[in-house]
Amino acid sequence: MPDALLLLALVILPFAGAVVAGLLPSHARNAAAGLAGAIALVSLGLVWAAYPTVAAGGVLRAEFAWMPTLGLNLVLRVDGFAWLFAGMVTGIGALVVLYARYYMSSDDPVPRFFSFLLAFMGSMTGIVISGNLIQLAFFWELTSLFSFLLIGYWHHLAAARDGARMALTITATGGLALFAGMLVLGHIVGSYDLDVVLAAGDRIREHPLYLVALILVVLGALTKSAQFPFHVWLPHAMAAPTPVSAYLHSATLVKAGIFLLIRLWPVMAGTDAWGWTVGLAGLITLVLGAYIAIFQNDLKGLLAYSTISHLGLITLLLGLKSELALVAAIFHTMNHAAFKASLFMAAGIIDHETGTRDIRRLSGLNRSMPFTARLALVAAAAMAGVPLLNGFISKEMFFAEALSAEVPVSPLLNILPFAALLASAFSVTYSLRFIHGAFFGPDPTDLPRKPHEPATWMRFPVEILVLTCIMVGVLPAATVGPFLDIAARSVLGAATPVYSLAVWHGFNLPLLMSVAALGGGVLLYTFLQRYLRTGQDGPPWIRRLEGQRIFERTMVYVSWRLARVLEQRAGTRRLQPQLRLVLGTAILAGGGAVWLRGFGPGNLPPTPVDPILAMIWVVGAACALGAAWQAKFHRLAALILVGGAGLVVCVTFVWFSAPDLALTQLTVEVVTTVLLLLGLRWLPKRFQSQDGQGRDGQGRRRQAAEVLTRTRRLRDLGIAAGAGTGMAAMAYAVMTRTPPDLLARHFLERAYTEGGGTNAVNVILVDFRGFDTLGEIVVVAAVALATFALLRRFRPAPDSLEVPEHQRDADGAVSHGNAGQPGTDWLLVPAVLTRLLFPVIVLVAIFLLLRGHDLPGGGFSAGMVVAIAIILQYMIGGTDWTEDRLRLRPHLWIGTGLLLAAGTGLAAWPFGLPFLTSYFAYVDLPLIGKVPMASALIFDIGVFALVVGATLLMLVALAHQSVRAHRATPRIAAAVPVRDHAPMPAGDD
Amino acid sequence: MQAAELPLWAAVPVSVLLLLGAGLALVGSVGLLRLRSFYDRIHAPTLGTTLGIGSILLASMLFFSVLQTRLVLHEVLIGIFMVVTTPVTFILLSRAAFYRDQQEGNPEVPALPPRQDAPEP
Amino acid sequence: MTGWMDHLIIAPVILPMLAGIAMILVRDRWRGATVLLGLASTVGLVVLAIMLMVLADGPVVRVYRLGDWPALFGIVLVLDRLSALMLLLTSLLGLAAFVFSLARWHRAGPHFHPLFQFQLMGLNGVFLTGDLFNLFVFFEVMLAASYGLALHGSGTARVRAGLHYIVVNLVASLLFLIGVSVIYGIGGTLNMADLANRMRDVAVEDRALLEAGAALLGVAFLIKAAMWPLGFWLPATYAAASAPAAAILSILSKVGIYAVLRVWLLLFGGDTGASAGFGGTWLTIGGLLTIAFGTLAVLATQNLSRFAGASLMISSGTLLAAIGTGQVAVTAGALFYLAGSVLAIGSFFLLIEIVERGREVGADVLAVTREAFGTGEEEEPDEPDEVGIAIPGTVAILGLAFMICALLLAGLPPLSGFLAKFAILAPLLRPSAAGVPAMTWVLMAALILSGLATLIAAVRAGIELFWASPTGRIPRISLLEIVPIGVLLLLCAALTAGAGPVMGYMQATADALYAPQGYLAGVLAAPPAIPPAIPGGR
Amino acid sequence: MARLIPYPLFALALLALWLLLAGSLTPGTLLLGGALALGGSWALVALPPPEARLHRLGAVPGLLWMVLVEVVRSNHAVAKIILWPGQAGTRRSGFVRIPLDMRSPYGLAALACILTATPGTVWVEYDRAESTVLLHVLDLVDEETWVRTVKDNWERRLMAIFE
Amino acid sequence: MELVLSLGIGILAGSGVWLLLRPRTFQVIIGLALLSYAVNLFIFSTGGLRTGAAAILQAGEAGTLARYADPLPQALVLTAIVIGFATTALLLVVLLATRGLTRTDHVDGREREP
Amino acid sequence: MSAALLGWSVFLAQLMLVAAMGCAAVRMLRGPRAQDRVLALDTIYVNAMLLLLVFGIRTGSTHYFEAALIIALLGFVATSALAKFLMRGEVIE
Ligand code: NA
Ligand code: NA
Repeated sequence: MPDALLLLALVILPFAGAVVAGLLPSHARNAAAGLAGAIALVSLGLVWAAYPTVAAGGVLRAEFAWMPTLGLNLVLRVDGFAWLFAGMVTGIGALVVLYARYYMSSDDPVPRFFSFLLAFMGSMTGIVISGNLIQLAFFWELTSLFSFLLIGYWHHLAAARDGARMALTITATGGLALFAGMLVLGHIVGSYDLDVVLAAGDRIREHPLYLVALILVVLGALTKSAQFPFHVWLPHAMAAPTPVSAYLHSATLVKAGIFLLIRLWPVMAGTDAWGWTVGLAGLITLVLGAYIAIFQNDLKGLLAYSTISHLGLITLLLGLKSELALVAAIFHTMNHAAFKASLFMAAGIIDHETGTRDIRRLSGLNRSMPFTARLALVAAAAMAGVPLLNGFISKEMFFAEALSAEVPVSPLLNILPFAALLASAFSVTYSLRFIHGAFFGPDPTDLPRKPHEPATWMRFPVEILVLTCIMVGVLPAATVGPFLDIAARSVLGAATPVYSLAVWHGFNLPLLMSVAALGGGVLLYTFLQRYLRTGQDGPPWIRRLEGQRIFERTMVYVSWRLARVLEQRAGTRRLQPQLRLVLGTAILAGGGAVWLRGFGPGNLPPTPVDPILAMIWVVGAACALGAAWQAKFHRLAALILVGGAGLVVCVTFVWFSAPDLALTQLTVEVVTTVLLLLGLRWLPKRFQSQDGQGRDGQGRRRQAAEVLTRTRRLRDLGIAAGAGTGMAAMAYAVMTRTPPDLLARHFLERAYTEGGGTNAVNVILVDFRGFDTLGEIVVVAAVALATFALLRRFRPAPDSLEVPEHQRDADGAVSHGNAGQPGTDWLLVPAVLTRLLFPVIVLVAIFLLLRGHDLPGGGFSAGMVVAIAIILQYMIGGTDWTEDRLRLRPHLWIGTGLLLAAGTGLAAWPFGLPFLTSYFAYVDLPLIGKVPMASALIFDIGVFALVVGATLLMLVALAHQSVRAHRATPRIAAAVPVRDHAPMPAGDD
Repeated sequence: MQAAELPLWAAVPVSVLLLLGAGLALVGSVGLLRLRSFYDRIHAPTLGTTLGIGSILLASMLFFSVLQTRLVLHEVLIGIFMVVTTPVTFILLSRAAFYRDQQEGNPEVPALPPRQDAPEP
Repeated sequence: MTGWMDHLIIAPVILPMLAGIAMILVRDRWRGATVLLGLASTVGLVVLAIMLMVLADGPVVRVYRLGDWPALFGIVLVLDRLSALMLLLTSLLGLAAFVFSLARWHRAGPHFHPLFQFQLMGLNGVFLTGDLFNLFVFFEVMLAASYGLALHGSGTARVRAGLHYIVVNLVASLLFLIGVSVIYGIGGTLNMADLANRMRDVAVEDRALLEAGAALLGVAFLIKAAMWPLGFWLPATYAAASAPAAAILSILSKVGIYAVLRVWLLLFGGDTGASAGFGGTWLTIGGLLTIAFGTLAVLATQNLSRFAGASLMISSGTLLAAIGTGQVAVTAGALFYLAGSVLAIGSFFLLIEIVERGREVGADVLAVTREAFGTGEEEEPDEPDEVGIAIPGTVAILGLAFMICALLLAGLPPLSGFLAKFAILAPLLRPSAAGVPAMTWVLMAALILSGLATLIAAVRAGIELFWASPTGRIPRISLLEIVPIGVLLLLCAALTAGAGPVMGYMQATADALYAPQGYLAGVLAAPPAIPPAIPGGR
Repeated sequence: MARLIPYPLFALALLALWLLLAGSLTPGTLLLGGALALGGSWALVALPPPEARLHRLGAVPGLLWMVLVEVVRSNHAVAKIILWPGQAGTRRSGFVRIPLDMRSPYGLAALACILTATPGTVWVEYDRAESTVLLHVLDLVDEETWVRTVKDNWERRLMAIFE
Repeated sequence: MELVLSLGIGILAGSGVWLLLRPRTFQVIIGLALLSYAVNLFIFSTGGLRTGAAAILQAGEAGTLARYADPLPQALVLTAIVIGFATTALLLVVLLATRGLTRTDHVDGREREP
Repeated sequence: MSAALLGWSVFLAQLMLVAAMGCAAVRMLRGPRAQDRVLALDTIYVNAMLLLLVFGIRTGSTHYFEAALIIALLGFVATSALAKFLMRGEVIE
């Protein structure tokens, strides 16, 4: 089998299996378990197939391009160390699958469980055989993700949800730190390839960014390996089904951190910083975990803290400046996996058979499940470091290192042996508590189930693991020796120290320490009996330091309350501040750009002031300021004043040679006025409240509010002044510069000769830049459709539903307001005149449309004029009257208009010309003479039709609201005074 | 073509008409400002909308007809349109003011007659 | 012009426009026809976009001269890699949102379909045009339709948010206009390529004004991109909008990014004289602030739609910050990020509408409150036998989709979000003699912390949605709704798997953006369709 | 004929309008103008204005001349009032209700146009039931004089044309 | 002349911005109208101010800048006017809808607590 | 001669018309009632139209005629709508 295929299969198989398992029906327990087991075994076989290469000191390597430009490739790489871990992942994986088959209830959706488990196995394998740092971080986060899913598997339990969330939060945070660390390492080394990185140890350690990389990488490792102070997640992860705990929380996931520290040990370790961070974390974790473990009442909780402690031990070993310590760490990692997995499984069996894991309730299970009891006893003894079991040997090595190794700072050196001894004693104590508490003592009394031995196959994995413990404990060199050797060699290479895997090293200090620890542990357990029987939760002295509570409180505070406060400070949901910010930013951006380079008027001398236009602008300015002044309380006045300002703008357009603009602006003015008036009817009435300053106790508050209002107004005035000044300055600067001439020249030259029209503006609109116009009419159409849609759902406020008081007589009766209806004599003359005007206005519109290409006019203004003619009929004749007589189909107008415009554009295609290529010619008609035939005219007719339709659609839809309201309220309504004016509250600004 | 090319015989009446029209419009607007009540004021702008416009339209017609040496008459349209459209505004506006004042019991307008709904004709 | 292939460039604008027109003419008389038209158009757009992408992936920039006028004077459409990329993303999102809407949303009010088509037309026009004022026009087309879509279905929340949306964007449009006219006044042209060519020759005394105009233009773009403090309208508007509208609107914020990329890099990219790099630092700073605010908003919100909106802000901030660095490779990474982000957030908007359908109102408020005061100890003291509840398939599928979206948004493996962040950060950290500038560290921290915050918030929400309250009504979903989401997410997976070639495309895109000689030459030398002297025509 | 050109006089007016707008008398203009005038008069069918029977069109020029004279006279009078308000200290403005015999809507409209065009009078309200029109007069020397003026100067002549 | 027009633009813009920052929807829409005037004039002014030079050519003529004003800004303003008109209409309808659904004409759809 | 004469009379006419606009604008600002403002707006429209006509004479161009024509023909629609709103509270019923 080629290496590449083997490696690829190793990663892909579990994921493929996960997908298949996920698709199985939820009751297919056996199929899922069989699939998972098969995949685990095949994977194990694949790992084994790599043994010959690895044993010979070789490395299997395969590289697949992924993002080659960024140096991220899928590199799969198995050396001795990776091989060892891969074997552990797949081997224990196979055992856990077997165990889980019997552990999981058939009521659970087991296929999903195995799917997650397989995916986790794949991710873990991915970490282990990654040959690229980023890829390693990639799989790293995947393990966090799938462990989250596995912990939360029983998500109907709050503990599972909380545990899963905490685990994910902490480990994913670490993972992100690791990702950052890998990026920094990549920056230092210049490559993410593991082989390159491993060859660049000196460069890494001497780089100024070493410390940054170290902290980030170590953060990743420590969180994953549940090292102080990140250990809090592991005990709560025990809410997971026990096979998960056995697999993830003893053998694999938590070992990922260890794996990483070992992997990078050759290039990152050996510095004081490394020793401080890794060593200190390991030391604290070792002692603290062991101490807390003693006082756990939950079997799995006890094992969890014990795991934390043992991981601390390994971490501590890795923090020492000693190759031998590294070997010990690898060795203990394997040993711990064996005994801890079996212990978890045993705990799971107890839980499964008795229905509880509470040591206080359990007792004397030795009698009902003797075989399990023996297995657990051996495993616990291994954990306690009893001789002739695997734990003993690695612990001996640990003691030796604790006594001899070089540590960065001397005080640490002094306490190290004592700490090691203390932790070992604790370890004996909690092992004893596990065994004694569960299996010995009187018969249990209040167990949920009657205990008995589990199914044989459920016990089988435990038996295998315990057998391993014994075999390694008795014959270390013969059993595990070669594997440990290739692993250590692949990490340390030439620096691999001489070590001896023997049960007996003679009487030495480590042995003495072992004996002391065993004795001390037993003594401590006896001494603690009374206290433990009280059944209090948590360890004495530090009970208040409950990790989860601190974690949750912090999370809630930082990730929610603080975030909320800050978000509210930094953001807003109100419009006024938003606009202030937008305008302020614009002023700053524009002003800042000018400020940096210096502002200057242009090169042209200003033209003399025409007093007439200046005076016109006095009027315009007065109107604008007046509108700003009046818009709050006198809306109609503001509307009228805006009309005045608009007129001044029109005159300005005429003044400066833009008749088309003036025409358009005028028609738009008229329609906008009508439009806003139509809207005004639905706005609440508002009158200036006349009452003066605070009369009563509210005086001060009102005063404060007024000061605030005044401040706000002042600020807004500042923004307005800034915007006005900025615009004025920019306008002046632009106007006094030589105007651009390139495009102007072009358009003027070709308007007639190539565009076929003498009105250059119109030729630009319908030909040179007809695409703009096409877009513009789509805008108008879209807006018309949107307003129509919105008005279909329009619900007026209750207080504006009533008939306006203007329409009531003195006695409250509602009078008519449409020509031709009774009581509307005052409309007689206007009605006659406006009806006669209708064809006249339409004629003028057609005139404007047809001449637009050559003279001021065009489709847009013509369309507006027609729309105004129709609106006029609505105004004077009323909706019903008009719609009885004029069959308007705004949608048809809109559609046809757009179609004409687009069709004119498309008509160029058959001639092999681009969209909107125009065509014009003069046709000589008999009697009439030369007539210009320009495709642009058809385009303009399209614009015309669209404008008619869209304007009518909007205005008529708006006008119909009144009709609807009238129909909703009877014509002769009761005389309700409509005087519910809303006076302004103080501070409304 | 430029205004400078206009012969004096045309320039004189054009000037007179322009000044007359603009003057009337000004007087009308001054009236709008100076007269005391709305009903008085509403009469003032009529100066501009009648004789004022008429003079200026005439001036324009004369000016362009001479300038372009052809009859330019389209100004007549503005005159016609003004005559036809102004009553609509004024009728609506004066009636609105009248109505509002009546509702509010303004002594300036005749009091609201005790009104029966007029039977349909 | 030789054949129909030449018109391909303008087809993404014409096709939805014609579809929209036909829909207006058909009106609601025959809904089936409208749906068929819409389907034909949206599918057609995907096909077109793919074809255009193939066309664009070469050294030649393709130019379409509207009205056959020379590029200097008339309007041109320009197809380069960036346009093709944006067109493809738009069409994919468009198709997904359209299919999704067919399940129920398109009946929530009149004129959904034509507005939707005009929306696509506007977006495509924005991405294709090579003319600054025409860009404004298509911005307006896009916005006008988006106003309609954002308000589709009416209702208090939508209307209230819509008002803010419209007002802010009207102001943005005015700023756009001011910016364009100043640039025209100084630069003397509206063609972006021509403008870029003239940048070097702008007189010293005119630069202040030109830059002020560009700054205002930038503010207008950044309002679209929802940069802090210009983008507070975004979460509210998108949260209130109907799901398909929100999904298609989510690409609107990318339009701001696109405009910045296109205009800023053309006018102030590498070799454009004294103003080169103008405002880049501010872009990065603004981007970082946006990330920071988005991060806070992600954490603070209790509402999934707002969560999505906040994620959108984070993604905008990320893109702006990355683009602001002014480095080619970082921009390439940003483009990769952009692609993934469009697909992810689009599908997320679709997804959350389904998810929230099955929930009682106020459930999300409970979640955090419980977390805040209970810390999970005293609740549910009874822990019965540990037997799981088989979640019905629907919930599982939704949960899976939610998880994928969360991973995408948080930038975690295994999907494209992770690779995207890597693609932005890796070039920033490329070894260099100058060392690593402080801004890089800040950006790195921002990217990673925002991802973390997103993860925390998403996990919080996801647990509450899918794990804690399985008693809620199981939402009824139709295939029309779940398939588009699935397809979008699959595309994200494809981005991960095909990261190499995709990144190659992005790299080429970024290279062309920073060295636009090909673009400039292509636009300004575009040949006429016919020799000028053909009888009847010009 | 009536079916082909429903409002011949109006159509003619529209044609004149078109010619004035176009400012030319070419055949093309005439043809297009004619077509449009026809269309315009057809459009009027949709909004049927009240029936109109015109008699004595010959009286129109005289009426116009009278209006012109009256307009000039009132312009002068009102300008005087505005510019020298002190002179007419006794001036009194007010409302006058004038009974009308004329019922033709066109006649009323023409009367409204004339009264509006004459500075110093404003048409406020017409009451069909009573057949009165309410005017506001700037210089209301004597109500009876005003009633007589309106009835004799305008109503009589207009009735001759429209009724 | 430039000074007059730029002052006019400034005052229109300032009044518009002031209104834009007010709390009532009607104020905002009026403000936008004023601001649009300012912006339209601004665009218009970029082509230079010319009196009596409307870009209406003689038939058959190739126009020059000596005789005619720059037509391009005018065309741009026309587009801007039309788009402005459409969006004003939409804004009006939306503010009416807000008013109808929230019963207030405050821009936030709710009155601020004093 | 005629140029100077015309120039001056055009200038004076424009001056008077602008002054007239100013008067109307003051009325528009002062009110006091809405009808006063509407009336003032109508007056401003008329004055502006006259100004455009005089401007046409000043420049010797008829291109601005249509703008004046539109004011004459359609200006009243805006003021009528305002008046109707004043009277009825609604523009279209
Ligand atoms: Na939503
Ligand atoms: Na009168």
